[in-house]
Amino acid sequence: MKICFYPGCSFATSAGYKESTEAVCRKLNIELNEIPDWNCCGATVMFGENKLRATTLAARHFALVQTMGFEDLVTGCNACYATLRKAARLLDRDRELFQKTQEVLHNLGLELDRIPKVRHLLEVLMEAMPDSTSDKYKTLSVGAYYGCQLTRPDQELDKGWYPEILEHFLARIGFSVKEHSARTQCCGASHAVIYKNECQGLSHRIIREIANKGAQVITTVCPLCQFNLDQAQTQNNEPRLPVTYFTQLAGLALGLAPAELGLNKLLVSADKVLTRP
Amino acid sequence: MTTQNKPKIGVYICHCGMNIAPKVDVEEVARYIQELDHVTVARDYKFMCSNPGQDMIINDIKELGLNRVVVASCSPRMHEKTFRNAVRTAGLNPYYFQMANIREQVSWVTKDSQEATEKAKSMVAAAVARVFFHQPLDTREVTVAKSVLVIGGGIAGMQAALTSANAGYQVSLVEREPSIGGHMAKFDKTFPTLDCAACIMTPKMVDVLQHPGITLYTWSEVEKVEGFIGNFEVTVKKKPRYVDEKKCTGCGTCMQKCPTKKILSEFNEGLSFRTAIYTPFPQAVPNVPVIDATHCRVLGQNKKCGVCAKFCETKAIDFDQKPEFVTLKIGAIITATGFQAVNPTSLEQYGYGRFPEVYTSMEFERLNNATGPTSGKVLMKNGMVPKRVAIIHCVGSRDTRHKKYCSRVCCMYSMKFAHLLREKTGAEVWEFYIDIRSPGKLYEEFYNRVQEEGVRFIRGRVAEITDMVEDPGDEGRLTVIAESTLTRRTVRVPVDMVVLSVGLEPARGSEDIGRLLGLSRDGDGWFNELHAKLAPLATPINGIFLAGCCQGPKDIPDTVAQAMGAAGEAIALLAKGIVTTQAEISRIDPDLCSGCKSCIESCTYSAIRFDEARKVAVVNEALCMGCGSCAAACPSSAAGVKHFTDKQVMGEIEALLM
Amino acid sequence: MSQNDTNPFSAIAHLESIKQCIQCGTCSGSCPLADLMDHAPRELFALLREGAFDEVLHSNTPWFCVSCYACMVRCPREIPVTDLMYAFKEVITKQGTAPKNLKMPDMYQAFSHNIKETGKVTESQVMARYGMKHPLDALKNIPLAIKMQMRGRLELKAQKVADPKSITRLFELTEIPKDKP
Amino acid sequence: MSVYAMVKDASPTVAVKAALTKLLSQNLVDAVLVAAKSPYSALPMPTLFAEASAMDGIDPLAPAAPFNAARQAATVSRQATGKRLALVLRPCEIRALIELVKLNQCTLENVVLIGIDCLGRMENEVFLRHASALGDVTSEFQKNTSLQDDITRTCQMCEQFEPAHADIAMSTLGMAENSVLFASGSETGEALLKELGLSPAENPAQRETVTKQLREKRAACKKEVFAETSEKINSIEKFEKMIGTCLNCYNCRQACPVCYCRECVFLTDVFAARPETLLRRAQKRGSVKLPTDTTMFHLTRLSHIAHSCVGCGQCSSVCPSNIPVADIFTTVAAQVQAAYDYVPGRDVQEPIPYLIFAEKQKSGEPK
Repeated sequence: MKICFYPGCSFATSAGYKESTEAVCRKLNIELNEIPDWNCCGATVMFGENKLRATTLAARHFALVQTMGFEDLVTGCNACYATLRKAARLLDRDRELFQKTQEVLHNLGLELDRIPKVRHLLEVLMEAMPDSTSDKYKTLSVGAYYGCQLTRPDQELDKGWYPEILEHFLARIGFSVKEHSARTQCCGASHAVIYKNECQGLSHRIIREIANKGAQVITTVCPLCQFNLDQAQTQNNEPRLPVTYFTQLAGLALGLAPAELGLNKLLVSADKVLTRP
Repeated sequence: MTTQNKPKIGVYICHCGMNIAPKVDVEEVARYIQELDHVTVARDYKFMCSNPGQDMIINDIKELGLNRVVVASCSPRMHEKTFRNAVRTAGLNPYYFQMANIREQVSWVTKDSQEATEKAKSMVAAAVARVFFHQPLDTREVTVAKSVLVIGGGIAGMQAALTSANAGYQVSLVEREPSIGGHMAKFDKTFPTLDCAACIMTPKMVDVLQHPGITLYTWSEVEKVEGFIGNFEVTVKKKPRYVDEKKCTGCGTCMQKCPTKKILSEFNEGLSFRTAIYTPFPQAVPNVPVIDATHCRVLGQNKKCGVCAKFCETKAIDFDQKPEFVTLKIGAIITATGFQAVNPTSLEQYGYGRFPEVYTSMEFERLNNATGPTSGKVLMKNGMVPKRVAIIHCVGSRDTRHKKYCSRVCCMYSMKFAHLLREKTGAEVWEFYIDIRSPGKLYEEFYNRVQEEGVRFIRGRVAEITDMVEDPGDEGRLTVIAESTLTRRTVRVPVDMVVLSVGLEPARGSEDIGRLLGLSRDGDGWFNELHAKLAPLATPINGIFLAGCCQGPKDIPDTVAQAMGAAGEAIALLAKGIVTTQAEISRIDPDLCSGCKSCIESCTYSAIRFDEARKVAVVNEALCMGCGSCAAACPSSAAGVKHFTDKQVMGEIEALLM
Repeated sequence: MSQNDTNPFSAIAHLESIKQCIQCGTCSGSCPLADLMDHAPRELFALLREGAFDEVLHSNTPWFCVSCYACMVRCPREIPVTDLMYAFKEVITKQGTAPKNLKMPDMYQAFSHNIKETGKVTESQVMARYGMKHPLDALKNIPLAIKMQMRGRLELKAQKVADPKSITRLFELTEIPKDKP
Repeated sequence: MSVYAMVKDASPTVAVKAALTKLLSQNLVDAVLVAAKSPYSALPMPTLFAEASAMDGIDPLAPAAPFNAARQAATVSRQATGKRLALVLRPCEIRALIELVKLNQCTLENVVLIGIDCLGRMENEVFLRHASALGDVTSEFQKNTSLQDDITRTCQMCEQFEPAHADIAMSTLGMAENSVLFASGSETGEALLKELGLSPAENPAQRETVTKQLREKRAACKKEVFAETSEKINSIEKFEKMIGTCLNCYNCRQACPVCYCRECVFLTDVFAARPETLLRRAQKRGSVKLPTDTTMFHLTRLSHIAHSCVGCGQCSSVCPSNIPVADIFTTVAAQVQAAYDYVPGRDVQEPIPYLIFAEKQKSGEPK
């Protein structure tokens, strides 16, 4: 399988997302074609500054995807996913905006004719991952954390409030899944960086809920979610749950070594829970 | 009166008090019309519909020898009948009359006075052009079958049946469930008077059963409806009960002995179990069980069992029963198919189906009912009495993602729940509402009473119900999160139990019933009444009436009043004994007919048949409703509707385009 | 919306949807940071309906929107609350009426500036620029930054697109002229 | 699955004639309706043959068709007679015939439909001009591509040149010269092919390439015509200009195979204005163009047959005022038919859209 991949700004420096994604894709023969010369999608900032600019920053990639000959665009970051989809939706519905965007891109030497489908890496791996054949991780209980922007506002990939796709994924690849109610609760997102005190509670709520329901590990699908939940545990003594990426668990299920998957980069170490069984 | 006569048209322009005259220069219109060909006289008058107005027409017909009349006034819906009668009184065929609507279509909707006058002129001229082509039409009188069909055996259907039967007419009541009683049979108390539902309901159920004028068809469905007002032919399908109603004594031994016991009880909203042979509740009418064919070991699983048959002393069990079809001659039909509660599962944030202590209002009714799963004690699934309960209003109602309308009863029943909870458990009760809607006799007083009782009313639609707890002491409880909009604070209330006050939607299957009867439904699926204000119980199909929630959400007092009203409409029709068939019906010219059968396909009343010998389509005049579908479908104008002939319509259009 | 020409928000797409608001509070009840806002989201709609545009222009509410979209998927009138918050921020930014002591506009500004200069976002650089205005906040983050660096998670060098000028050009081409006061 | 047979080393006309002769002489059918030259004209006319010996002049592959023969076919199959008929028709004629079956105007009971690949037809005068120069236009036309450019404008935009729904389809497209492929389209067709004793064959691979190319070419032309026509009729004023030279001769109606009314409403006095009305209108507006119902006539016909229009182009061919009637009809028909996802002549069982009530129509959603 070949996919057109948009990493986003946080991918490379995140706690092993890049390493594990690349390792898993190698193992599964998925060719990751990174968009050459990608830029920042604008995240949650740019739409509050200037709609046309926000749309164009995102649409620049749509033009690039087009020259690469792909129909879909895959990203592993919820914020990128939501932002690119938002731009795609606006372009699809607003003819005037579409024309203006085309114009700006044209001035930059790019042509935009069609809008690709924006997909999340989770969807891709959901299709590509084989079912588990080993019971090695059967006793490792995982809590799936989706964050806000994977299922909202579209509610297309799954239900908006209690999605199940990640639970299905984890169960299929051989982990014990703990259901909980914090799946799509807000972690504070970018506000957590500067409103630390005010947002700390949001992350703690999530961690506490997942721990309460008996999980030993949290898994996420987004660099910012991972960062917020991971760093929130560096300052207090509450249950300390390693916050992994779903690609890291997928790598383990495929028999890859933890180091290969960048698991050493977590702030809350996963060594204990992973070596115990 | 002869049609050969040269047309002599009288035109009457109404001031309609202050409705038309201030905007339209009626005298100018009369002057203009007077000059048109074939117009003998054109007059204006303050109120044409008044006695002197009508007399003016009658006198002119007699004295001036008019043979066509046009009145320009309000809508034909309002007064066409009035003026046709006047024309008839003067000895003219009433169809030599045409009305121009210069009120709704001109004076009320046109700003500029001059423009309105011009518009009125062309509309009246068009009516004159049309009436030129009018032809005399005849109506026929048909006798009416003295019987009523009531569809649905809830409180609406039962009341409609009783009222009709008390008037001396034969009533057939069809209910698809094993017992009559409907939703009301599930309730414990009723607002605002807190009458015990069973106490006021069960006597009515028995009355229905024992009334010599009522034939009860439970566990039955309407299969086919043919015919027309006064002369419907209805086929009722009696589903196999597998129990002989005549032999069964209702002793209940079969139900005690049935080994298949773990089927979720529909009547108790899945909060308890029933057996495969069952009556939905102990007071069921008729008190004859049915066998649930999917769960029965003999019928559903092809296993040896037959325990019920073994123990039945009167040998009433009959596993070989087949559906039976009964054909009824019916004069009037009352539709009372009711509602169902909205399923709140898709409102994910309320956790219904995820959290065991989140109940729907129908579940709570049963939980609270003396005949319910807990014998009327409000208990949680762990057997404990709740200490704090939240009641959430507008679940699925007033929500464009679900039902955009207000379901009308939820505020009141929510407050009834609050009262009962306070009374029975002493629990702290929190009501989360958007607006309290209590417009009914003694309703606002009931609201005040519940406030007095210490119920906490929070104005705010609940955002979320979660089992995530802030305080370890609340472990095992649910937290209700909402903005208290009056204080602008986000409140997080830990509770033991949540009741979702779900809205109402049309009953499952009402679309099918609608199709059988030819009734139209509004965007939300409720049956359309003929007129929202002036004919709320009638439907566009003559002889079919509406009662209760099938027309829209309503509470018990309104439902009962409407049921009596619908019965009154039916009785009026039956008492008169005859109906006049419509004159404006279709006719098909055999000389023009190509025999393509397009009209037959397009006729929703099955009123056209094909004459194989002549290879042409033929209209059954008794069945035709004059809708004009055939005329639209026919390319060669062989099919047309009397009084809406091509010449008449074209004449009108020609004049308008002038 | 009101036909009043002085409504600085009148050009916003779907603004007319707020006419449908029934002030039920679902949005504020769903909002994770509602407690930090001076007005509940629904109050902004009520204020706009009253014509109290100044209140909205100076409100901190849009700046605390975290884009979790909880309000938007629950609103019983299907008002696109989150999208409106973005649009409010755009108007407020253009009008320059964001509350002076608020940290979020500075953060956004630092973020946006980083994109404009390099085409990409490098967290350390955004924090550095933001820290010029809010040095305390930046200092507080140093222990965490050290931890991150130890795990190879802190990039100090700027990530860049091949031709950063093209992104700067994109910014220029999409610049909206400031409204005259 | 279709059964295939191939006849080689005979001109298509000869091969078809041999097959039809066999059908008649072996009493496999009682009569054959097929286009044939008459002693008086080179133009082939629909002709009903009961004797094989009379079939000398048949010319079903001629690029000419003064009629859409569906009308004639419907005349002979109006009622089942107990006799078995073979109808040799062009694809557009078969489609029209199927519409007429749906409209109860004829029956396919005891009818064998024989379809032929159609490369298009010429206007009559063009055909006659070529005939006087070349003699045998048919065989020249089959191989000469420049002659093939002389077909009517409507034929140039026809993508349905292969016979669907025929019991037996005879194909020349993509075949070697002097080869004809016979394919069965039904059990009846299969049985008849067996009786004819032709040598079995495979469906040649190159056929698909050739038909695909042709279809693309036709589609491009169609797109052009639709675009041009849509622009010309997108307002009532423009539409009236388009039909400005109409003489109310009703030729188009007469030539239309799916206009099936026994008596046309325009022959009745429904639309005939009263003299006083005309005078009053003239007084009011200064003048009235007569007759007044020209626009009404075309709009009525559009509304009556847009769903069933098979795009045969006969209406344009017969117009004495050279109004591109078929352009208008095919352009409008394409939109109507797309709205209802309806293809006239696709399936006898498929009801005509205005007689059914689809859920989607109710809510007014586009499909």
